[in-house]
Amino acid sequence: MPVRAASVRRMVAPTVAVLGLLFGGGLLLAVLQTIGVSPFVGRFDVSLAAYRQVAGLPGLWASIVLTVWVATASTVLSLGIGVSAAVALRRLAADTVLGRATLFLFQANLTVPHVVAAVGAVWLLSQSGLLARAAFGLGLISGPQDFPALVYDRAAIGTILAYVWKEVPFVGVVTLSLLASVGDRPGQTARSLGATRWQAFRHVTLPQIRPGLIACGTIIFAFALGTYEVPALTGASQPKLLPVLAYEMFTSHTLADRPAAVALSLTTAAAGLGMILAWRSLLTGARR
Amino acid sequence: MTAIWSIATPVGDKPATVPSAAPTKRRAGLPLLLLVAWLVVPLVPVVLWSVARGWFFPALLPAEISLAAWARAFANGSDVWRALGTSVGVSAAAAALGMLIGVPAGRALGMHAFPGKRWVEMLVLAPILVPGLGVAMGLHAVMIRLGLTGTAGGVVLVFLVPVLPYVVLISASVFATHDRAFEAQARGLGASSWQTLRHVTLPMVAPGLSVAAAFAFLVAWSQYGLTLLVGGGRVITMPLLLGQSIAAGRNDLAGVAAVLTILPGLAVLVLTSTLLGRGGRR
Amino acid sequence: MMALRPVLAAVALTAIGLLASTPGHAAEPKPFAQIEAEARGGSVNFFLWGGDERINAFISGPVAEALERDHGITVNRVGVADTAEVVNQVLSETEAGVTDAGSVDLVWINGENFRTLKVGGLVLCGYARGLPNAGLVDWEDPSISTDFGTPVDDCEVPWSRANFAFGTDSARVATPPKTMGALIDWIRANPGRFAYPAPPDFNGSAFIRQLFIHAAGGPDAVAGPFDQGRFDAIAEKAFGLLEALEPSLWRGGETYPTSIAQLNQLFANGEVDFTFNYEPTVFGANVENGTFPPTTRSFTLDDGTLANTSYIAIPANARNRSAAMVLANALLSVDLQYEKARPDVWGMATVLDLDRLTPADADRFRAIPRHPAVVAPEQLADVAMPEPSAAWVTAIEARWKETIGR
Amino acid sequence: MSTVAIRSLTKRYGPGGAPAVDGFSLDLAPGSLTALVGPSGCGKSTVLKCLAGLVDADGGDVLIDGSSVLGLQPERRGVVLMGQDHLLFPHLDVAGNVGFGLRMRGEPAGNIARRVEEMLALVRLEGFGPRRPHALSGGQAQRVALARALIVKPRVLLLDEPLTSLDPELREEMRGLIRTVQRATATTTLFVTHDREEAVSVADGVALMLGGRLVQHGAPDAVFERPATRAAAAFFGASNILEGRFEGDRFVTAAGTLRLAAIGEGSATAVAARPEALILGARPGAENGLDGLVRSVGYRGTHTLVEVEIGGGVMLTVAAPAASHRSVAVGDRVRIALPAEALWPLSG
Repeated sequence: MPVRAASVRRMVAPTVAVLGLLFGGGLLLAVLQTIGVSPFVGRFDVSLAAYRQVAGLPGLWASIVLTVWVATASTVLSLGIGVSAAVALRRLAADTVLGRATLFLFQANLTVPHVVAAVGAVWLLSQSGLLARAAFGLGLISGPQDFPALVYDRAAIGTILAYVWKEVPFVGVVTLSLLASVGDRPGQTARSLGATRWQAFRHVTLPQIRPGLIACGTIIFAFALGTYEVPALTGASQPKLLPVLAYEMFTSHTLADRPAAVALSLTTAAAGLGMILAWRSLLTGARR
Repeated sequence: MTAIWSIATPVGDKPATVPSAAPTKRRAGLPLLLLVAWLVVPLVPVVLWSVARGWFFPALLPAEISLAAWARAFANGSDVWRALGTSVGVSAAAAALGMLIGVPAGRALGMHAFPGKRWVEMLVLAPILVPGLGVAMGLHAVMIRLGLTGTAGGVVLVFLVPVLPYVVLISASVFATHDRAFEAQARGLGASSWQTLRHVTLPMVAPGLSVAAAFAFLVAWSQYGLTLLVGGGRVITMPLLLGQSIAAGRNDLAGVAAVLTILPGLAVLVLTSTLLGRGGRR
Repeated sequence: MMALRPVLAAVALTAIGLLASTPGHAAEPKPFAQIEAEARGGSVNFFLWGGDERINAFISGPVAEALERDHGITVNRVGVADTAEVVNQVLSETEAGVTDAGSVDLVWINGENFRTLKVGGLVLCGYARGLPNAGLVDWEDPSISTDFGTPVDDCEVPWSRANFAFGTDSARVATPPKTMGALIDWIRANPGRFAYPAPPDFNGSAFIRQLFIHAAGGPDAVAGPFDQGRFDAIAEKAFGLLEALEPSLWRGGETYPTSIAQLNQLFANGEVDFTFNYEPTVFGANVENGTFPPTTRSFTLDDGTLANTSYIAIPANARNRSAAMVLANALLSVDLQYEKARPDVWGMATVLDLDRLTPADADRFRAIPRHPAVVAPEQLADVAMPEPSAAWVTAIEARWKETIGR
Repeated sequence: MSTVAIRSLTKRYGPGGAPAVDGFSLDLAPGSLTALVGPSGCGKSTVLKCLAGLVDADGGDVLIDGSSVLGLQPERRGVVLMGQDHLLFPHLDVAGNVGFGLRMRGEPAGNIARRVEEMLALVRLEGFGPRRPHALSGGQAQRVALARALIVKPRVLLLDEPLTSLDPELREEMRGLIRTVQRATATTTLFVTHDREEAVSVADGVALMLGGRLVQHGAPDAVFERPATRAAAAFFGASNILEGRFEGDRFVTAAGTLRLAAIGEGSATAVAARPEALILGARPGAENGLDGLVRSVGYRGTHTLVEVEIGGGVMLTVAAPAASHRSVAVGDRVRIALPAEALWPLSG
């Protein structure tokens, strides 16, 4: 049954059209807006003022550093914990209550929107949150001020933890499926050739699931770089994460801030993409 | 329950069930117990707040349990009813539209080689790698002009940007493992191309596609920034209602909104895995 | 930063210039009966800050019901996190060429947001004083005729009065400070027990103005149009004071709460000992709904607490102008003003001049009960001090961001 | 060169399940190649997994050079398992695969490279080091897997059906290679297979496993020609079984009395004979001659299988010379001879 090129074109055309118009078009309009071109109003005063405005934002560098820190830490921690959890889960017998509970929670957690994770993080981790109350009950602290500042803090620990809470199950489920496709036998073969459990994982299993994990980490990194609601609910007043900064500028009452807000979003996205590409080539380059 | 989302990653064809890996090591128990606790604990205050009244530091449990917030949520014409309706409607519409548009592309990517395939793949992957806020900001002016801002229709339209990649990628992986020999067999036995689709192809790919649909629904259900930007405050979904309750400083109402934001997703999960379970355990 | 400012100013001027070139928007004078007839069966999108459940319930409840019953008009309440977003929306719609089908029909507004709309020619004028219920308002009262120093000029309809007040837990702080100076001393003496939300939070911004006026030596020093020289002199003192205060604030001033809701949570859980609000009835409501401890009490400062009037305005590009006018008129009615003033509904003080009401109506307002956590209206009125003009407000916020919030 | 002693090894999967391995005992001489043979599902692979440490035994013990290894982690046992799938690591090239075990031990790179070359030479794959596993043929991949297993100088090499997935000609060649390499390295080896010809042709000793137990262990010809039980006889193709009773060196059956070269144990009630040991068309008066009726004739290329009914419903199968299918037809009366040396008493 040969498939004609025309029928394949018909199959992909709607997706290409919709993504091309909405995503590609949106991106193009965004870029135009940042350089002073508004085709719908007929304004063509090309300038880089928006980018200059972004470059001059007070506290911009602190925001950039914090955003990169949050995205990197969230990605690394999610991958580390998620992969370990998946490996532990695979080693556990199939029918234990604990194994089934973890698997269920992994999947259930995937359905929880990020905004709930952010709210849960605040209620759990703030200095008067549930953990602080437990610590007080145990006599570990004498008041909220003794509890470490885990949310609304300058290192954005609460933001990172909210992301990690959301992404660990994602990594876990992906890793389980990757491990299942590799199977147990390569690891066992390595063990019988004298590799320890860790060596077998490090040198045999991990290299085989690595491409999947890189994809997984890429998604988390890009997501943590561009999401508004989690840092908006868990972040400190200063410094703000870039998506929060961009959103606030976009909706401020001076319309003149808009091109700069868009420029900030685009620069973040471009820088993120650059980091992802660099990171990927570094990881794939380090493979041998 | 099998890991129904495992299909989301186009790797291998085996489901991510927990195998009886040998030898069984109980040492994995403690870390996993901690993991389970870590997964559950943040949801504890969420549920407690929904029935709490006057819950101040250092009380570990609410001094008073009150169903006032719940009563308010389920009162006639409450914000919660409206937001639930909006969320369900907008997410279902985005998922349905996404499936209609994305599944054929998934089939093409999963089963055929064609010129420009790499470009199509890149276009599909791009929205996952590029945060949507900038794109939505770019679209904003056009959408205002078309009268789409502040409308559910406009929100559904921009939701296609995050939804389509998942639909296309998941259905591509479904079709990639689908053996076309079965279709050839059916055609050889006298089935028309429509009959083949109806009686052979669809039943075989249905479980995978239902996962794609569930994923699409959940991706749309979780959106926040895009809804805020394009909905302009007039399209209030459950996540936004939760954000508003937090901004109003009403933790009890926020607790109710949070619980109601989680439940439909769980329902979709259970529904999907039950459906998949019925069609033979994967 | 220095090089940026002229660029910014130029961009802002270009944008505003473009918009201002559109001719002024005066409503055609029409008999109200005709407006009512046009509006019947229509709908109106009412945009207002959505951060208070009582406000949301009041609009979606009594207001919407009255409009539906009396005029067949559907009220769509649109809650926003910050009124600046509404201004932004009107601006961007107008820029995109939407001049008579805009999505905002009516907006709760005052201060710099109103000024932005008015300077841009984006607000409908010339109808407010002609509304049937406008006769119940004293339009000559300066606290009504100017909105943060911007003349109202028949471009918005007064709706509510608000007074800034502080709140504390009487179980923790038995005798709260009586003056701004005393409050500052208390903060120094009790490090870590005070916080204020970072601007652009509305209440946080008001607290900074409260302190700015204290540093200036009183409201008179910031009265009148904006003056850069005067501003710089006061700012040095005021922000020097705020900077010196930082180590004594919550978390040593390292970060600030990002919203009044966050400050309220800190207060409720005993992380800080004070909160404040531009709507003192919030203290009563929050005790009732369990957010604040029952021993919460609000108080004013003898050397003055800020007061303002807030308005409702119709953007020039509104689609449903007639329905918006009918709604504006209804919001000014004795019934809905009384409803709004009841503490179990919202508890927002009326803008009506009680002398212009029938004695029976006036008595209804006087007889409104007060929650023990809420400071008495007379007391609020006694110490009320006017807001500086919008340009001052903007400058104070901007300076805070440059010096403290970075 | 290590000795292996498996003592009453027991393993059941799941509580209450039937044991897969049931009190299995076996001794391997140092440097020997022992074939563990049996039908699929008899528990052979489980024995290997217990030895390699991939499953935990429920009972019994495994001693290598006299000390128990059951408590040791897999990598500490010196036991390498090589399976039917070569399981070469796809992310490593051939040299990386072969050198894997040495790298895990942290041997110096130069040392590893030298040893890898030696091992590749041993399996006749000189110069294959930089190739990727997916670029190898099935036989080449198996040879790499063998090199990878032997480079770590295991105390015991376990081969689990290593040749099953290969073509018949290749299988023959690989068998020879395994034998050569095993001899060259003198590695004590346990070779699991379900193919009886493979077992007897490759091994020093053959162990037959049925239903989780060891049934017979001995030299290949001994096991092949002198099965211990009916089941063993059936497995090794000694398909002619005659029931009767012993009277000294005489065995009395319904079809007649036969003389045996061996003497049956007291309780034995049957003898077995391989089809190829029987003689079709025996002269009258030849020893142990029986008359019968030809029931079927099947041409097999190298020989012709003739089924003869000798009365009382008893059937004997004779592997006759190939040409016989032209001279014998169904319904013919024939006489067959059962040489005394070909008859072997069964004990159970």
